[in-house]
Amino acid sequence: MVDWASLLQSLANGILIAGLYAAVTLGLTLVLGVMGIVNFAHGELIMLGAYSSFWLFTLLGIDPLLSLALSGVLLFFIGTGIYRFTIWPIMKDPPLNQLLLTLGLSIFFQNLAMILWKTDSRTIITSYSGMSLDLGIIHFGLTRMITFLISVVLTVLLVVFLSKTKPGRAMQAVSENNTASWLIGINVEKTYLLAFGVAAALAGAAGALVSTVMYTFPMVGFKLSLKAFCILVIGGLGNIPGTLFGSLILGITESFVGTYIPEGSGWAEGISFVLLIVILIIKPTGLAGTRRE
Amino acid sequence: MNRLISGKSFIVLIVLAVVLIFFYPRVMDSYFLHLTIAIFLAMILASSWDILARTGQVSVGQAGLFGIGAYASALLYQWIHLPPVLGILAGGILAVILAVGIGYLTLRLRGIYFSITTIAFAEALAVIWLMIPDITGGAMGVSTPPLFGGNRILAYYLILAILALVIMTVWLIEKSRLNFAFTAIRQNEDVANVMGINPTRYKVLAFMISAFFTGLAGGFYSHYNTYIIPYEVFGLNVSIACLVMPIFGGLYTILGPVIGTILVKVIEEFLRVTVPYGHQIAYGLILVVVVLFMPDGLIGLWKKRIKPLFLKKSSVG
Amino acid sequence: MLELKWIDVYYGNIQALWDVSLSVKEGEVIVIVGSNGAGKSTILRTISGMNKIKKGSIEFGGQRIDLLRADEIVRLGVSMVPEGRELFPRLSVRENLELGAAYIDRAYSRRTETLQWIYSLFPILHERGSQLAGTLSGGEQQMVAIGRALMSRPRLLMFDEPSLGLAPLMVDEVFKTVTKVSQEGVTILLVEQNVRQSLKMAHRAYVLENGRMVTKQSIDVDPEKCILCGECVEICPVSAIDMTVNGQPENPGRDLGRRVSRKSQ
Amino acid sequence: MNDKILLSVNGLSKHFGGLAAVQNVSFSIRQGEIVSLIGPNGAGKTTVFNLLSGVFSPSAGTINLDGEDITGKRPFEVCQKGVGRTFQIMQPFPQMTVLENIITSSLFGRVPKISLSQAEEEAVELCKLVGLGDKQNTFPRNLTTPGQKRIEIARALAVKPKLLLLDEVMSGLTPTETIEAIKLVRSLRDKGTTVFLIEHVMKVVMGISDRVIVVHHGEKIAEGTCAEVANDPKVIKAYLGEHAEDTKESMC
Repeated sequence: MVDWASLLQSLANGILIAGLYAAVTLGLTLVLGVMGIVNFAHGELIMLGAYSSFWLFTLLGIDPLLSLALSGVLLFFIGTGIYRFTIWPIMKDPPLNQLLLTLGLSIFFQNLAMILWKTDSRTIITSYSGMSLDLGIIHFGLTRMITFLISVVLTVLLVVFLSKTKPGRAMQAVSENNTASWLIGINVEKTYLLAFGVAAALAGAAGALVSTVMYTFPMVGFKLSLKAFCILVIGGLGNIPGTLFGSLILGITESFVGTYIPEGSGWAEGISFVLLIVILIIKPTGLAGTRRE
Repeated sequence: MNRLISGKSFIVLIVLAVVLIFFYPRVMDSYFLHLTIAIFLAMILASSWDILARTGQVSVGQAGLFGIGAYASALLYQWIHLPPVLGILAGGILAVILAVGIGYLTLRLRGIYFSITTIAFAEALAVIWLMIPDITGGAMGVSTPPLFGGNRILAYYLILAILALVIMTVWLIEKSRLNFAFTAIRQNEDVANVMGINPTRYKVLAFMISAFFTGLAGGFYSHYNTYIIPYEVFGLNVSIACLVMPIFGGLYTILGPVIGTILVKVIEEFLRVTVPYGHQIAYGLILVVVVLFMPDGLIGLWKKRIKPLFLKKSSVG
Repeated sequence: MLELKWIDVYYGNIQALWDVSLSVKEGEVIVIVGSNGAGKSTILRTISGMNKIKKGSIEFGGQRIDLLRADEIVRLGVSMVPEGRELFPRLSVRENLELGAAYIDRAYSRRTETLQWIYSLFPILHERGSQLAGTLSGGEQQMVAIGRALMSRPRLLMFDEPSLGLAPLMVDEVFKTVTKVSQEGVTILLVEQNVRQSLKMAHRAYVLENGRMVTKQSIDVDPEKCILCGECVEICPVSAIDMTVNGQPENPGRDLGRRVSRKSQ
Repeated sequence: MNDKILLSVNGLSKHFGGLAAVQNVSFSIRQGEIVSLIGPNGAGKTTVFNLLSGVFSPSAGTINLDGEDITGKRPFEVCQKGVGRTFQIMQPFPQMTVLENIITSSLFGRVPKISLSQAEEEAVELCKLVGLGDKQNTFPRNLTTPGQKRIEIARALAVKPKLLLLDEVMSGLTPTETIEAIKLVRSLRDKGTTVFLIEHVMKVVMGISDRVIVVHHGEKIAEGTCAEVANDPKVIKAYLGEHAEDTKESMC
């Protein structure tokens, strides 16, 4: 016998968390799509976003859902700085150098966060933290619902930016064909800078969302970036619809595992790895095929 | 790819061996002996990571193999009281078996996807270990009997022997046809393939060798430390340490990983006493600096910048 | 209009061009011929800013351009139709064309007018306007590539092997287009292996071999007869001709130079 | 030359996405022949080589080498069966010396059981054969284009191939070097290696090939001796478009 209420509930939970995952992954997708780099430090940018939101709330009392924009702006500048001083010099290097560099940045920021803020897990408790919405048989935490909606808004904004604005179109052009982009008068290097900045800003905003629904601690970005890699691989690397699809698959699977398997919430943490490994094994060529040179 | 070992370096080797075997453990106090053992352990990890790197594959999940080695010997002792030395060996063998499986599945992938899969692999093992505490001991970890009843000097000899074995293996690889296969695959896999080299086979072989020594190191660690927890042995820190040390020292050389390890460990030891958290920040910085400014590591820096200075001086004077 | 003086170009550590000089005057059609791997494409890539020079200088309209970025050079009015076309395969034909003008201010303001002009040159592109560029045939893709370059309203248009991989009829079509574009007042620099046909429309030609100019000056072109050997089907590198004609000359370049000067007397 | 068929290719096709790069190509090569594959730029010649050496697996058709079906075999297997090839864009291993580049090939080629010292001896011999005797210990980046082509040829020879695939090894050579290269190819054939080459330099093609195969748009349009092919109207059209008449006799 199927318990429809619990099925629907866990489906809904999965979709809500998928929204957050999508927000977490979008920046990674953008950087991979436009620059061809898998940014291992993306998680740490999210972590910095989460901390900035936490401190803005704790010290100045700014609501995380408002400080989202501030975190985004802050991370935009951090991101462009990182690009200009570390990634720009090695853009033409082989991919393994880029991997090692971003991995180095990731380790650096993780440990910097530990030095600055210790390894404590921190939470934000707002006036609406405990509230929930009831829709007949299923119900949601209000915070989760809001983070989901904001994630949707972020995604829509990104899509509009990419398709309707000049710099956004330039990013699309660069991701399709780097050589041709130079030839039609796009400053590809500036586009890279902007793409990395926008991705970092998205990470900052996603970090602010993370700070409201999860613990904030130095390794939070690393844990999330592993999930993001998984989503990236499910979604076929570097495109937005794929990212949304991958987020849904991961979110819903995690939610079902959490509901239906004994001690499922623990196992759910491992689902992303299993999915990642399985998909890489099933279609290694399909993945490689989607990347340009 | 140098030829035979020269007479001069042979003498240096003999002297080094005598010092390390007879002299060193007797003069050093307990703290330094402990530190030396830790450094040797790290050297094993660094050198065995470098073996895989010679095929152009960057593993970011050596912790998975290290942890398997550690837990294999710890659990085998708990279950059947397997003597620690055999347990360590079992750890190495299990790591190899795991590497064969993972290797055949993922080494067809190129570069970055292999790296991502290895991280996922190590993290997945950590999740599994936490979730089946009945078998693994869970988050509380497992304690193991001390190696040789806690005799540090004997432990020192054991790790020295394993290290010697690793270095010798690397040396043999450098002298054999394997070196040509590994190097060819690293420099251009497609061309290597057309020249009759089966890339997957040699990559898996390199991964197996690498896994064996990493597993041995894990087994040694579990008995030497007498206590292991999943968070530590499967942790990202181990994986990162494995790759930072050889990259810092200089890749694809015998000396590179050794020198890199010594320096990284000294820096880490210094930071350990000065900052309470986050002393691995040095690892991150080293990676960034190496990639940006010294792509061939310390060895490359020595050969390109420092050695010519001396040569110039002597030729002028 | 365009002047290259003694340029050296390297790919990493490997030198690709040695002391290459050439000049293009307003309104001319200039061809660079040479065998595969002679460095023809490298010259075009270098002019358009994709490769940097180690030595020498490049001037366009009296201004040094060798230190500019590729996008700045396009804005000055130097466009290239690259080898292999390099379209945006997942965008439509129209989007590809529009992108050609989107990032160049002086072209953007005239984009509708230019688009009409291109559609009149290539009516088929009008029909295929909403089709994805990646799904077109080779010849149609080549037209999109030319059209996209024209959208930037170039003063100098460079073609990198436009006939590559096209059917003969299509090749004719492409060369006719090049002539048409030239008649519209655009100066043209062309790189080709299809010597015979490209020489037919060229005013002058340069011969490149192993990264060096075979002759210091350009050679004049007799449209009726391929001056290089008068009998070959594709480009016969000078080496091959001399080998059979003259046995083993010690310096093929000099030999060709002699023949060229004889021709022009 | 004898009548034993070394390579036979039947109905070979390769599609990339919707585009057919090679379409229904069939031909065979006898042991000891020198055969040229020609065609306009982009006709699919290199794709044919990539199919023969296992770099691509064919969408349809079979490839048979010395009585063995090698269709769809991976490149290292094809190599071990006896196919050696060069690359049009030279791809030496950049961090190995010239000699090491060639040793690598000797070690893992068709007869992979040889020892390191044997491989080294062979490589030294090959270096001399292709004229790199004095450049053994330099790195490929210090060589000129023709020098790097020599590495390519030596590496392809080092696998001791039954069938040698040469992809435009003569373009960009000086006349003296071209003559040397032609002599080299002839001497290889005399030693029993069958040679299949892609060439642009028409004089070279006509000078050394026993037979010529012409491809255009991925399809074989002609096959035969030099003279036969040169007078084939389809070939002339493929090369010259509509303005073909005046050059009909010039090919040979």
